[in-house]
Amino acid sequence: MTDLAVQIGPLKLANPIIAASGCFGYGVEYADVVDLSTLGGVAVKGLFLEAREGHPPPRIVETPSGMLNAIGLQGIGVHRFIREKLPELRDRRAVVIVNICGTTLDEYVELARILSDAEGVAALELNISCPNIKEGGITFGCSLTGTLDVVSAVRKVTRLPVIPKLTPNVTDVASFARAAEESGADAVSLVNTFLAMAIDVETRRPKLSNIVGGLSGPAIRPIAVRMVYECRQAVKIPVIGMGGIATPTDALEFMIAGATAVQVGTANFVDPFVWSKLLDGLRDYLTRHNIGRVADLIGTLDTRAREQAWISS
Amino acid sequence: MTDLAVQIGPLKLANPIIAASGCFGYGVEYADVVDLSTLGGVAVKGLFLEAREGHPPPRIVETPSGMLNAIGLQGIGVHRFIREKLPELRDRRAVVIVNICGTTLDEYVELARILSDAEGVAALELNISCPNIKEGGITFGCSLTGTLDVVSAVRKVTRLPVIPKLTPNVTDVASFARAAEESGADAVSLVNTFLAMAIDVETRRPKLSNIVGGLSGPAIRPIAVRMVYECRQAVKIPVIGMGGIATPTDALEFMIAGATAVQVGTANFVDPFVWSKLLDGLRDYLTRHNIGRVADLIGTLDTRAREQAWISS
Amino acid sequence: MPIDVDAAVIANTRLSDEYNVVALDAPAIARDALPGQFVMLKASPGTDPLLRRPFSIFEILRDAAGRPTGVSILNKRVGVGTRLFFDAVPGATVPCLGPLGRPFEPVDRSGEGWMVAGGVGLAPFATLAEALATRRTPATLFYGGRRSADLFYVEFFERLGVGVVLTTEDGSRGEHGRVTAPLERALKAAAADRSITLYVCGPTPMMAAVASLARRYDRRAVVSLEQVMGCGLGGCYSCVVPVQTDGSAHFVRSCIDGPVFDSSLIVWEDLRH
Amino acid sequence: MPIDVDAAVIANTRLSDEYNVVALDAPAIARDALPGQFVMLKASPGTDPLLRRPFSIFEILRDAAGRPTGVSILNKRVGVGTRLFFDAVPGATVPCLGPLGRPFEPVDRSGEGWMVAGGVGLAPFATLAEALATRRTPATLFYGGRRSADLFYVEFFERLGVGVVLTTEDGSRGEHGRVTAPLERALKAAAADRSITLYVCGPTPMMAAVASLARRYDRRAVVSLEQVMGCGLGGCYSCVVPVQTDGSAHFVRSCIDGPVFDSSLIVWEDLRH
Ligand SMILES: Cc1cc2nc3c(=O)[nH]c(=O)nc-3n(C[C@H](O)[C@H](O)[C@H](O)COP(=O)(O)OP(=O)(O)OC[C@H]3O[C@@H](n4cnc5c(N)ncnc54)[C@H](O)[C@@H]3O)c2cc1C
Ligand SMILES: Cc1cc2nc3c(=O)[nH]c(=O)nc-3n(C[C@H](O)[C@H](O)[C@H](O)COP(=O)(O)OP(=O)(O)OC[C@H]3O[C@@H](n4cnc5c(N)ncnc54)[C@H](O)[C@@H]3O)c2cc1C
Ligand SMILES: Cc1cc2nc3c(=O)[nH]c(=O)nc-3n(C[C@H](O)[C@H](O)[C@H](O)COP(=O)(O)O)c2cc1C
Ligand SMILES: Cc1cc2nc3c(=O)[nH]c(=O)nc-3n(C[C@H](O)[C@H](O)[C@H](O)COP(=O)(O)O)c2cc1C
Ligand code: FES
Ligand code: FES
Repeated sequence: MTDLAVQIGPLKLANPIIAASGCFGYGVEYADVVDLSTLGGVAVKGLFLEAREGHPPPRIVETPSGMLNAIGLQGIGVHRFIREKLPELRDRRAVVIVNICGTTLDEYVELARILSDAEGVAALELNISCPNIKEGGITFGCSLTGTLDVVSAVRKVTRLPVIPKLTPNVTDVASFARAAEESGADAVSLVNTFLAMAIDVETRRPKLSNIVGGLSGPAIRPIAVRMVYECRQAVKIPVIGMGGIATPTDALEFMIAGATAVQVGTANFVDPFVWSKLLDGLRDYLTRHNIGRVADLIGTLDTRAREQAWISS
Repeated sequence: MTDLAVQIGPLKLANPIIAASGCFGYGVEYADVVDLSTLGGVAVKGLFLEAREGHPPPRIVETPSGMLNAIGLQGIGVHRFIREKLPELRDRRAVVIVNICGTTLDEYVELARILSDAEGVAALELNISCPNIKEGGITFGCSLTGTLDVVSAVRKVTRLPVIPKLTPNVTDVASFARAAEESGADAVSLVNTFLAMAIDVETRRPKLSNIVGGLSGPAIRPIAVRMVYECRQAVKIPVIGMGGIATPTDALEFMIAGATAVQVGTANFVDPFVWSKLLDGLRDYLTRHNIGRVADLIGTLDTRAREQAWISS
Repeated sequence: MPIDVDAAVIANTRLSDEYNVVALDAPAIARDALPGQFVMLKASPGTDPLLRRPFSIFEILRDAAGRPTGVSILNKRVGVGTRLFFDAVPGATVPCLGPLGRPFEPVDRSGEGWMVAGGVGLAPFATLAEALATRRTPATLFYGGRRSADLFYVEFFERLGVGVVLTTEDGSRGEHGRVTAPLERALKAAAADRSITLYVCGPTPMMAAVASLARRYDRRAVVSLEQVMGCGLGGCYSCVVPVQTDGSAHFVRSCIDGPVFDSSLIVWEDLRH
Repeated sequence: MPIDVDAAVIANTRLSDEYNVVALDAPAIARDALPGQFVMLKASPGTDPLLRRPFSIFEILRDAAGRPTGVSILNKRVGVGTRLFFDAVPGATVPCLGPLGRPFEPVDRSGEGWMVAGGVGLAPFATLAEALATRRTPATLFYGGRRSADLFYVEFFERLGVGVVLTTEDGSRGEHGRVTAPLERALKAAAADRSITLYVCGPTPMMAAVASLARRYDRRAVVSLEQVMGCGLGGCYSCVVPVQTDGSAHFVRSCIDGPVFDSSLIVWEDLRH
């Protein structure tokens, strides 16, 4: 028997496969294609205090092995989420990770307070890395003090596991992981999308109404794996890795690089039935390599041989 | 008649299509598949003062719509280049852009001095952005003062156009373009590759001998276009754009975003005959849109409509 | 409940240098599909192109005994993915997710169904016409294309007893001009006591024009919108359209709350993709 | 001078569940190709997989009049690209760049050519055997595979008058064991005054073993190396192998300075890919 359980701070997940925020709606949309209780967790769409309309279409554009999105965090706001979505998620025994976004520090704190009192929230993921909104969000995520401030402030008001989500649009992502750890985060998740753009050369206009958007999908995977590897060296808290995961091999690559759990976003658009394939693939791999616990894979990248090679050159 | 000429500081190029450094050998390797004089320019493989062996294989690995490389700047050194390659490049009337790399400031200066006295060098591209060597290179490219120092120092010793090549592995690439402009650069080129890695999950080893490598190819294009667009807003000197260009549409996307010229790297591996296709495609586009001069396209992205959209939301 | 099947390409029938019909072996999807629903198809293995493409279910394929064996799509070549489907080889497999979306509600014989199609907008109407025929509901198809070569399956609709009104922009077949012209004359002529429902699918400007005709002549119109779709299941919020809900306009996901909408609820002036 | 042609797939002949032969319509490349040269093939349109794949030119295809019409490759399914070639459909087009690389130099009839092939390493020897036959050079093929089902084209070589020595690791055909065993016996037995040249292609460890046999028995051996190749034209420096040049070892590009090398110049202990 293979054991897929992993530990994210105080939170134990049945398996390391989590639905990534903004790529799985509020979870309930997918209830009839996947049994939500079989997932390690469900990170719901980024929530603000209030409802938001988001950006006008076009909101996505396909790119080589990837996609850009500028949804603009359309959402129903935290109150309607708690009233209308959380009960069903609870009934379906989903491990709910709420992804929260603020334009101010107080907004993050307020959201954390409200959600700490709501029944059925397993953890808070702090979205300080969304490239698609002009104010707030990424402005915290791109400054070390901003990251420190948000995480510490939220830490003070909640007992829920706090997971700041880091942006890859920085020079040294590991320093942000360190800042998060110092300010009391239980884990960090990365990567959010890469700020990017696409132009329609016939009209000479941006392909997205928001001009710029976030790049996700297999295209970014090699950069994301490197960043997870760097963060693994930098901090002791668990790292939740994501960026282009579509196959069991991809998920294993992140775990071997140092991820305790992984999130899957864009791949769910391409194949909403990917979840069981990922879980079966993990089990097969563990059996094939007779490894008892998936947790034993975390950060086991063997760089010795290669470093030798390097030196011998 | 369409006019493809563009101006890079004091240097006039017959067209905006340049072979990217490290993707075209020393140019001479391609002399029998493409007439080198038909290219806007040829950026030769990165050169150090001395010859280098580079990293042992595996040196490349394919990724979704991209590739990682960790060649480690194997090269013959500047002296053999001047003796053995430059004369043939001159004979073939190639516009030679020499890409130089140093581990110290003095090395960049020394290289610039030597190449300024060599006949047939059109410009110097300062590689302060190679992610594949431990010392030097990117350490300059990732710090503003480092960039200032290298560019100013080289500027002092040469009359050749100086083109620092920027790394995308930073939070705010535009600030580096500004630093380059302030310290006397004639233009900036970007992007170099994204630091990334890939793991063989069966052996749990890195796929590259150097563990990490640089991501190039279509996968990175949307990020590179965004960075060129940001630099265009930040500086007055020409921006040379690259990153995943494989078709005329891709090249046009960069020029509309603000690139005065473009470089093509990985696409040359996939199709060494890409050059005439790019040039023909540019001409067709200009004719179709009856635009007389390709230079009139530079930075003509129309964001009005979209900004309206954004406000109306 | 949608399912995903690796559907074998049974046939690829070229209708013109732009249009073709791809028949897919997908009994389970064919069994559940309702008129106006769509499928999400992956154009090729690998990750370029990455996303699936939405296609209306054009025909329900059946065996001799009438049992559903698969679905076909009416494909118009406009870009990367539709080009790959234009060149689809029999025997190749196409991941096919469906059936998806809110279907048309075929009116019963107490009323009339007028289908208004522009170009590839014909796609959802083959199955709707069958549904109307089984209900013995009087049906008319107003069908406009650029030229004669862009009009397909006319006999198919006639065989079902559908009255067909054709227009082409170059006058090479049917009436010269836009489909909205004969449609407006018919609306003007129709006695007020006839209960007519318009079903509309085509380019957005054409649907907007029909919507305003419906308003002017006070007829109900349902439209099938075509937004860029990333997932088809409500996960990505890429496919939103501005819809009047409780007084004000809100962005609504056209993949799960549509693609079929009551045209009077759409804020046409804000609609684009 | 290499050229790039959009070659139509003429035929895809399955040899086993792992091996197949893909025939490509490429007269211009076939005309110039020399034994041991290779082509770079793009496995699919789009950018995933992105890079071309190197394949030895297996056969030169000819029409009734003997005019070159194309080339074939012997493909072994090991990953993404070779799987796509394993499933290649006749009629599909494959971008084909070549001929590339330094060829074998077939010895003349004053000497003997001994070809040593491991698995798919057979690929470059069909054309070399023809070249030796036209020179009426005595030729032998030592050919090892995992099992009987992995040995192909034996009759082809016999028809050319090549002496064939087979080995399989499971003993299901020919001698039980590695190809190096009969080779060593033959080298031991061969009189010193015979001028024998070894031509070697196969897995790196096998080529290293043959290289050391050649050293021990003081015979010249040329090997065809298989490194991962990004471009095939000397542009990327991905394909380097450690070669003794002016006293010390240096990384040399196997695409343009190879793939054929004198085995005595290779620094085998540092060779890997
Ligand atoms: C519910 C629904 C049903 C549809 N039914 C059909 C059908 O039955 N037959 C058919 O041929 N097409 C149908 N479409 C449109 C079809 O999905 C698009 O033409 C297709 O996605 C374009 O993909 P591509 O890769 O060829 O184009 P791309 O290369 O991705 O883009 C090329 C051009 O097509 C435009 N485009 C992209 N997506 C759409 C879209 N969803 N609608 C219109 N234009 C688009 C792009 O903006 C771009 O200008 C339907 C769309 C929807 C949402
Ligand atoms: C000069 C030359 C001639 C060749 N001739 C033939 C031939 O005639 N027939 C044939 O079947 N193959 C030949 N090969 C090997 C062939 O190129 C590789 O098997 C192929 O590139 C693998 O591509 P893939 O997408 O299937 O594998 P990938 O999915 O890219 O990788 C799968 C596995 O194959 C390994 N691999 C990748 N490239 C090579 C390589 N160049 N050599 C060996 N293993 C590799 C990878 O390391 C990985 O473990 C030749 C290689 C060279 C350099
Ligand atoms: C359409 C879309 C919407 C997203 N919305 C959010 C969001 O609301 N909050 C967030 O933290 N990340 C959001 N993301 C980022 C993803 O959660 C994930 O970090 C990123 O897409 C990389 O993973 P992937 O390549 O598997 O998609 C979104 C991504 C996409 C594609
Ligand atoms: C194999 C390889 C070698 C490279 N070597 C160099 C180099 O020596 N100097 C340099 O400035 N950039 C080098 N680059 C980066 C390219 O010049 C270019 O900036 C990058 O690949 C992005 O462009 P592309 O996507 O068109 O390849 C190299 C890239 C590749 C793929
Ligand atoms: S297509 Fe993804 S939400 Fe509608
Ligand atoms: S394959 Fe690119 S240099 Fe040899």
